[in-house]
Amino acid sequence: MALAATSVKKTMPHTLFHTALYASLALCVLGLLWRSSAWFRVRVGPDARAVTLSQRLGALLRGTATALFGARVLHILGACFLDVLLLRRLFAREKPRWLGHLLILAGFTLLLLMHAFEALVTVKLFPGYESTLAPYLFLRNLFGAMVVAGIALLYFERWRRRTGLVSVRRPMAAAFAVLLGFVLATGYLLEAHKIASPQAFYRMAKRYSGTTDPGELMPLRAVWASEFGVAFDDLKEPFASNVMERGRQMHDADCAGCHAKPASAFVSYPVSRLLAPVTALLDKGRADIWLLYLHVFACFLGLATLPFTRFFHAVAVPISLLVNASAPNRAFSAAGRASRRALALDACLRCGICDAHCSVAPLARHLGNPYLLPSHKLVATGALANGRLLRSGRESDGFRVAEGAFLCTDCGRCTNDCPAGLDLEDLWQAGRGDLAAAGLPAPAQWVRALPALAWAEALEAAAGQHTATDPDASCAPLSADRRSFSRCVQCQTCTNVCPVVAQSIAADHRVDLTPQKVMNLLRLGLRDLTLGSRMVWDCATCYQCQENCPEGLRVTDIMCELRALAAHRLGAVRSWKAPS
Amino acid sequence: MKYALFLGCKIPSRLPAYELSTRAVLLRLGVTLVDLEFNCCGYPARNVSREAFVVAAARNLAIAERAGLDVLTPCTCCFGSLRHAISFLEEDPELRSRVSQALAVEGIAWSGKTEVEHLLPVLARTIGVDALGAAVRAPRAGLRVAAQYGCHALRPSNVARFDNPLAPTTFETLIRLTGATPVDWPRQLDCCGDPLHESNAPLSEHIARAKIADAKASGAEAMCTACPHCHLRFDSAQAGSPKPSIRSLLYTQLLGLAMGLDEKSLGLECPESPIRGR
Amino acid sequence: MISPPRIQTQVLIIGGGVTGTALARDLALRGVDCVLVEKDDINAGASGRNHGLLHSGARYVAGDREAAMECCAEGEILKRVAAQAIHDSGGYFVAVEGDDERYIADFPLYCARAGIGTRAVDVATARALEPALSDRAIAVFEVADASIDPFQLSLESMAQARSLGARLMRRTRVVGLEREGRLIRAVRVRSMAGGEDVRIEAAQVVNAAGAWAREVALLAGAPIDMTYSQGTLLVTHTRLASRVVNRLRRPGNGDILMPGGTVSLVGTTSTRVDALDDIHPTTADADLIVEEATRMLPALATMRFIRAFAGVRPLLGSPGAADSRSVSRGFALIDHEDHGLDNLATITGGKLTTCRLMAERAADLVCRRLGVTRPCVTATTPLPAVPECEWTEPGRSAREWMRSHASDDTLLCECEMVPGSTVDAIFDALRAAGDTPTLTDLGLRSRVGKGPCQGGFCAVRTVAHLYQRGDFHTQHGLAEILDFFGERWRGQRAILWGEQLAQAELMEALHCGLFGEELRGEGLRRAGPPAAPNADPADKSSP
Amino acid sequence: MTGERRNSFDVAVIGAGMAGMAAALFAAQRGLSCIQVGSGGGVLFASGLLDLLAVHPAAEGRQWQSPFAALAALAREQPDHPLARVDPASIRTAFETFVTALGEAGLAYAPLDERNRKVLTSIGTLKTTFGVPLSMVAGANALDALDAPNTPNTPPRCLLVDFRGLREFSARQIATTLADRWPGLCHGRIEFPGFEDVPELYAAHLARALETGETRDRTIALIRPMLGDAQLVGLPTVLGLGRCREVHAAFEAGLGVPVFEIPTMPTSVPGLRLLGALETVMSARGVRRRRLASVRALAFDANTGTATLDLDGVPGGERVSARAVVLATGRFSGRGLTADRGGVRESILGLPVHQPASREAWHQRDFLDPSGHAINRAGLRTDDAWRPLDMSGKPAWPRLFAVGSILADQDWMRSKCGSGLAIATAWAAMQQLADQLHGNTG
Repeated sequence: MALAATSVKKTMPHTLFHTALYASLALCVLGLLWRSSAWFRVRVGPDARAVTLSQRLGALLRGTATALFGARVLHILGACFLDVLLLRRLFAREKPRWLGHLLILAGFTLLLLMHAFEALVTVKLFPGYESTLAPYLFLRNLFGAMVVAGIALLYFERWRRRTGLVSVRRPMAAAFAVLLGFVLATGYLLEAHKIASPQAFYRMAKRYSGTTDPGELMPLRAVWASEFGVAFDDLKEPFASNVMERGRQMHDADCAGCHAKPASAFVSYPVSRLLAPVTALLDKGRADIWLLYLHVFACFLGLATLPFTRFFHAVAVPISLLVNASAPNRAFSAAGRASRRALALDACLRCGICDAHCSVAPLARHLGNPYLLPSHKLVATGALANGRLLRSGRESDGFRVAEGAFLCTDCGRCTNDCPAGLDLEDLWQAGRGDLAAAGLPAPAQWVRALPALAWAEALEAAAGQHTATDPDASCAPLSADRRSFSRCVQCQTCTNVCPVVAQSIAADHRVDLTPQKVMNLLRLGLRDLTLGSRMVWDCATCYQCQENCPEGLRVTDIMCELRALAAHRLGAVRSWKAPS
Repeated sequence: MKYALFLGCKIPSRLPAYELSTRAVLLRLGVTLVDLEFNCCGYPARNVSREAFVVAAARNLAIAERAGLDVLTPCTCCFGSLRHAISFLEEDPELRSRVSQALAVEGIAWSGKTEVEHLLPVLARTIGVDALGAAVRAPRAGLRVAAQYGCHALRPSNVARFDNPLAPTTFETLIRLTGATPVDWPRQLDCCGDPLHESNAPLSEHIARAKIADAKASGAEAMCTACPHCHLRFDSAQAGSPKPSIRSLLYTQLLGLAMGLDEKSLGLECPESPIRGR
Repeated sequence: MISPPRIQTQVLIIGGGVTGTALARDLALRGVDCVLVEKDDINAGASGRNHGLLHSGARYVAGDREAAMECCAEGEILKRVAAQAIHDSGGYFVAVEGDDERYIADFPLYCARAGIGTRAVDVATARALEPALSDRAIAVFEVADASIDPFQLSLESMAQARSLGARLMRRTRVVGLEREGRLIRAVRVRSMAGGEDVRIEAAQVVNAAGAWAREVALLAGAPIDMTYSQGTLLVTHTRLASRVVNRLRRPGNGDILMPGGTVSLVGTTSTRVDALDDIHPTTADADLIVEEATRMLPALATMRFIRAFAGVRPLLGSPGAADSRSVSRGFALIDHEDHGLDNLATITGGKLTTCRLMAERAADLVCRRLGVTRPCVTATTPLPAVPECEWTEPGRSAREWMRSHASDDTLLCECEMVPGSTVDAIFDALRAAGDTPTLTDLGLRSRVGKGPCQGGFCAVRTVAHLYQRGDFHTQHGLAEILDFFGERWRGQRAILWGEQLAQAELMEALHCGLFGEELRGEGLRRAGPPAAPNADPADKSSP
Repeated sequence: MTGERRNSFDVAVIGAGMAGMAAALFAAQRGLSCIQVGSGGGVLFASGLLDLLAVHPAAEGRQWQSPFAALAALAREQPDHPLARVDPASIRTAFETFVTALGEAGLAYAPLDERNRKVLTSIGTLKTTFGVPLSMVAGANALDALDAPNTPNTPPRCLLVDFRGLREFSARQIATTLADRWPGLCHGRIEFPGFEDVPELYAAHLARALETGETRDRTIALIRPMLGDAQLVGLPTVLGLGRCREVHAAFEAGLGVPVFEIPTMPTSVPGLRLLGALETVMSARGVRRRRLASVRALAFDANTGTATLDLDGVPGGERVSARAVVLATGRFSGRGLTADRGGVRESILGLPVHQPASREAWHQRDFLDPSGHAINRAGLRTDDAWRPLDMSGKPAWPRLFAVGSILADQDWMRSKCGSGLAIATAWAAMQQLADQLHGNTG
């Protein structure tokens, strides 16, 4: 019964404690194994599909070996200290968030060591340690407070830096925060109750001074009432000085060895004062016991569920950071990259820093498509990789994910800003590969799956469905207005100056129309025939036609419009898999 | 002279040398560059929603406007997008009001005060050929380059207001200032093929190669570019091609060298490039 | 002396319009041998110069109930047997502010009495479905109007008739009737291509010459009371409405808008004319139509028009009748027996919608006279579709082109997207029938030259293509261009303002300014008829 | 460099057709600062041939060997014809200046002499014209030889070559159409190298392709076997765009016989060449271009003696001022004149337009009526100084000039005098304009 605070020894049946402890421990370990195994199972990107599990494990071993015995070992140690412990990347970007994380990290770790593992750690390091002695009373409260402050700060930051962008929903994160809060709360309450509890006093008195007779203990009680905050309901201050004097002698004889004044427990002590009125009640209900149970089992629960909550990033992020440090980016093999991508899916904190700085964030906001934002894109990429996205069968999701993936400009800001140091650009590239393989390639590609006429007929078949949302007026004002092409005199200058038509001389990249024919189809009222045409999608927007049109037609602007219109209308009529 | 520098997405991630050399050259010429948190110029959204495109572009303009600065961009594509957004906003009051609402969410607004300038005209006109000429210390005599304007710098001319789109001279003038010689090449005003790369890669390659071959046949030793898209397209089109390729050289690098700036500060790593001139 | 060449047949039909061709088909289906002579080409007259409206009959309910009921019945029949030539668009009758309230109120009653189905549509719904409708519309009724392609109808009728043995003589005019007692012994005809006259000896002669029926009858010394009413239509640059839109009032000027596939046709006018040569739309007609129709469809005020055309309605009745609109649009079958003739019949008047019925009645008479007992089957026998007769349908060519085309096929007419293969098909079909095809024939059988350029560009490409095929030699092709333009131009004069005037100016700059086609002296003289394709000695192409 | 934010000029030329370009060029030649508004689209419809005056009187369709003789006749019989109002010496100088400028911009013309030339057209007619591009002149020379009196020569053997897929050009058509006029014409068809799989060819794309040596050599190699005893070769206008001279020379060297181009149906290569050359001229002469802009409003201030132009089509709009304005907006396709059902009006200022009484009188019944359509003679009437007249018959503004096809009392399409009209009137008006400005400046 090495692990566990002394107080537990006194109150909890060993077997129960142990079974619970080992069960949750086992769950935790299994969970960790399962989660981390995903780093070798999950495949993001076409190249990842090419590598086998053994290759990836091999890459892991090789990587570790070179890391440990290679030249970069110092580099890695540095990363260990600066990146992992001091959260350097976060410090460089957002100081308040960094502080929040640091508080939680430090507070939690110290509580774990000093309090949870006291018998294992503290007692060994500090002979004569007693949880009820100064400064431990104070420190325990302090560490707890750090964690609470950290959480509060993070939530405050999130609120303060809200960007108007939807952020990824993270139910487990909240659940875990609640659990953590619960552990701390029960801890504080337990402590507070014990401070104020007469029953606790009597039990101690019985054990150490052998008597429980109130009269006999009167002086000691007086001292504990006035200086240790025990809430005796039968005593009233002030006490006579001689009584106090006596009491102090008894205290020094029996108690002082283990008990410092609790006022240094700057959280629990005030709480105990608040509890005073109801202490008797709590005593009757043996609050000391059930609070302890709650506290301990909450800890176990946390332990058991840790791999499945967001707290898992506490494991994944350091590993990710160390992996980054272990080798320069380009040095990773295909297998290595594959594992790294899978790891990245777990290591994302959903902190939203990337979203805030994303170059296409305004587009995401205006198009109402969160999948343009890195954090959402990462979730979708994961979902696509393990098949959830398309199993969900929600076509619209498929589109929006694809739209997000292909509107990304690869500006690399997200990768630069990621506190976990994830190589997101690599992830996006891989994700696009997966989308294409899943039948969700870039619009310019899926349009090619059918000839222009087939698209037109698909549109006619779906006529009525799209008319409601047909954005012609706002998104295609030119092609919807005959005045913008009625001046065309069929002179074909647009085609003569078009580099695309001029160069599309090989069958493999032939365009099916010419700019002039597109304008003419508009005149013929056959606009739908143009939406899926190669000419419209292969227009290089070089503006030669528009610059040279003798009649001042805005040919290129119309081409752009037609693509936008096509993306909208063909997207609506097309099943989420590319037609074949 | 003070501008908000609009780098766009391509330069920082794919062509840092352009940022380096632009900053280095303009610093030497006494131009102050301010960095604001801009977003994508909006170009990719043109094929999805005209309005979203304009909103994205207008947000950048509004941010510059809030800082009371004109925008200077070395990216021809971004230049075109931002200018286009302005013309759309000006021709379509409905669009304008919808965009204003979208911007109001962030408490910013577009009123049209901010000018959008491309690097080349700023060098040629605002700073002026005299100032540039004076700054040139080490002319790259004998170097023959093919000036690649980039479509969106020139066309449509009413939107770009850059130069005569059929017979431009700005770039040639700037090249002569460095002592280098601009060659006359038939396909100069053609597209580089970059916008097609996603939709029709073979065609895009074909277009790029045709231009490169043309420039080479016209005696150019380097493609002189002022747009990351053209620049990278030329490089990638030549990557792995058997024929001896001609490298693409950013104008800012050429100018920087002529001004005697060191190659490192211009992001020029390979010293044996033909750009040293004779 | 040698007697002129003779042709013998049971029935000679004079006139290759919708009635004549329908009659030829009707007779052929009854096993009667017939010859059809046409002085110009299929549907060259009013049959090809109307709005192609398959009347529900509602237009005539008030003034001419009989005609209305005929239309109603025939419309339904044609929709069954000639579906391929019909686009069942449905139609609206629309009244706008200021129109006669009484007529609006009575209209449904009139229709009910004539047994014509109508349904009142509320104005808002109608404008949602037809946004071009004026916001001043006050009443809308839906009727079963449809659009029909008269060219396809006649070409396919004639094609079937020929497959059953009927003979067609195009560009052949009647120059004389040899009368003997109560009979016409023979009819002398003369081909425009030259050559000597031909005597056609027929047991029965049917005069289906439409507006020219009076002249033909006069050759037989049989006077007919006929008046001519010219109707003009305008063709818009882009299509304005998907349905037929009629003005809800007594028939008047500019009160019909027809869907013409990719364009709209708007008309008509009704002007009394006395001479039949040189029928052409006038600027006054155009103005009248635009001003009237704009009240129903305001967009017409700014619309670009690409063409106008005029046809002559043959109306039976005394020239005395004041307003030619008041004359019945019903048809008349004249047996000429009181003119002392037993084997001549004249079928005229009527309308496109009733052409089948007119043919049936005429055929019945002829068969009675011939003692043929086979009944008419055209009301039930579907009209077989013939591929090379379908290229007149607007927009069809574009879709076909997008569906698929041979890798070496090219578009000759860009406006209407007519490819070389179509031109080849039409020319080859005509040659197969022993004809010598011309550019104008092509224009009648396809959409070539019917787009905004009105032949300015496509004629040049088409002629180059045909020279290359060997269809044209020496200066013949250029002469063809001139004829083609001449024909197109007749439809241009009246609507040349705004953008179409700019287009016409461009065309003149090209064909006069550059090609100097008006200077026939230099290198460009009319040549004889085109020779058949042959080997070309000057051809140096390496095989 | 254009685009500079300068906004006051000596001359504003409205219109960028032949007349506008000529006016801007002549203004720049005279050292006047000049801004020019207009797309230049009109030039794209040009054939590259510079007519001066070929037919007079139009109704008789009489064609003239010497344009200057024709001008003299015109001056006698139609003194109010714009061309008749410019003295022949100036016309010659104007043409020389114009052609020289084009030559500097890479578009070379054959030396101008006193006579008109004949050239083949793509449909097989012969066109009488004055200024012939170098790349087309060999054909004209051959036709001269054909017509030359007292030469017992057999007509020169000439091979006409076309390309499969170039829809508007059939060598066979030209050969057979002109068979009796020019015996010895033969024709051949080849696949354009590199475009074997392309169904529809566009002349400009071929022209561009021929500017690269490889395609050029392969094409020449395909033609050589067809040569036979041909003494010259005719091709559609595909011999390069900006590099026309170089490509043409390469073909003549490669085939060893004179080679000439036959103008194809506009819009095509000749128009693109001409526009390219003219824009180069404008750039080189420092003429500010506003290609895609149009003049929304034009106002004159009598006190300052300057005109203010408000431009549309430029984001944010633009306002420029000029001391003199040249109206070269052309006719209906140039949109200098606007016609609706009611009549014709001048598009910018609503100046009075001399026109037929009614629309019915605008056009003849026959499209190709030799005497031409009355509407073609409609247009602006000016005083002797080329200043358009207002309602009162006085110049609308002291320094507003009108040049080119917008002028009344001419039918350039029938008289074949389009370029002549443009260049000559631009020159004459610019002379007046310069005098006016200098007169003002002292």
